[in-house]
Amino acid sequence: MRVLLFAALRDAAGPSVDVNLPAGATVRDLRAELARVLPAALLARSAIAVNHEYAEDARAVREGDEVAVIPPVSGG
Amino acid sequence: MRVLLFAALRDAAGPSVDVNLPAGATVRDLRAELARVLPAALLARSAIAVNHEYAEDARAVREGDEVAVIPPVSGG
Amino acid sequence: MVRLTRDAIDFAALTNEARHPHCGAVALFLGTVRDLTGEHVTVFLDYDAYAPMAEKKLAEIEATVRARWPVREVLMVHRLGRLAVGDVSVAVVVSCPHRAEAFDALRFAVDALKELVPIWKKENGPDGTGEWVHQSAKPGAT
Amino acid sequence: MVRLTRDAIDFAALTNEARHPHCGAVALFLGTVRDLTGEHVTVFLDYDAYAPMAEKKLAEIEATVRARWPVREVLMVHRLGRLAVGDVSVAVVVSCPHRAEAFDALRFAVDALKELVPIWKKENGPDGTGEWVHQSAKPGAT
Repeated sequence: MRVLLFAALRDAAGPSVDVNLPAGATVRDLRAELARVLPAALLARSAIAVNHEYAEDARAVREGDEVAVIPPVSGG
Repeated sequence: MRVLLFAALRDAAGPSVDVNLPAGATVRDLRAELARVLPAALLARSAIAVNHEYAEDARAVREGDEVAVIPPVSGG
Repeated sequence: MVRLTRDAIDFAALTNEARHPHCGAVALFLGTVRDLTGEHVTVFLDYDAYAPMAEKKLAEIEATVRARWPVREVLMVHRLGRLAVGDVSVAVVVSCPHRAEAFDALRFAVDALKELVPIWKKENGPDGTGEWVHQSAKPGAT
Repeated sequence: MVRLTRDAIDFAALTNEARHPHCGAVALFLGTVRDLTGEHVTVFLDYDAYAPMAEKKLAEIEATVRARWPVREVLMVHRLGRLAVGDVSVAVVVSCPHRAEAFDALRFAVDALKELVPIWKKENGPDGTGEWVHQSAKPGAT
């Protein structure tokens, strides 16, 4: 599964990373995989978005979902 | 003493009214005189300004002061 | 800067005047002439002021805003005379380093203006009648 | 109306777009690029967004504002790309019958935008270094 990255995470690891998730995986499982390849401190302060919506840890992640890591925002 | 009027009070009694006040008179005395010539209900809801400042009833009013009746304002 | 004017208010110029490199936040309020107040239809408004006192009160409000918040600019302009529906009657703009200050300062300035500045409006309806608006409480601190 | 743009924001046109005969109050917020953040000097900013989600979140904020307050218009435009000191990065404008609603709606919209919309800025200093700003808490409702 491809996961989109932005801002400092993009500088650290590129515009996206690919992670392998088993069927039935959740956002929590995704975070565990991402922790292997992304800076842990910033990942911990980041949200996960699934299909353009902030997702809780218990949410299922399925093939075909658009998944992104959202570091603390600074628009405005 | 000439007292400036505005808005509905001006429509009722003209741009100013002249009142006679004894030496040592206060805003309270002025109000009593004005009550003879101005609509009482609106006067009661109006402030008195002395030299461009809202004045309390106990304030002295002297010859040479610029005095005005300020009905409820509606700017903005 | 505070001003009474009989000309149309150029709010874009005022807003640009308030912008500053040290300020991340600019907040503008426009009062515009409403066609309806409850059931009451307004065709045009006449604004009158006790001008010297109005200017003094506006300047006092500017000074209070500057004392309470780190504003760079606070600009208040009120129009007088006859205004049509939709016209801008008042513009207030503030600039501050951060947005919370700008929101607080703007709201204070507009509320104080509406409470303290001796300006009155007469609502003129479609039947040719006009009525001065004296809805607020007795003005001033007393 | 919500929009992301790489062009300069015409806040005067947006404000005029929000004006309406039924509305006595128009309130505008401009975010502008500040030259100083504490001791930190900024020469220019780069704004990036997760565009489809940012547009969705902006539209949700507009819908929430419309549900909570009697706004006629709520317009939110955020600029992306490289901005110089003093440039307008964001404009939010609301129009309402009365001012209290306009102030509340504007503040809510701006606060929600800063909290929820996936847009990031990189502060670029005079020494050629740049740093993404990630000061706020974890975004979203979680």
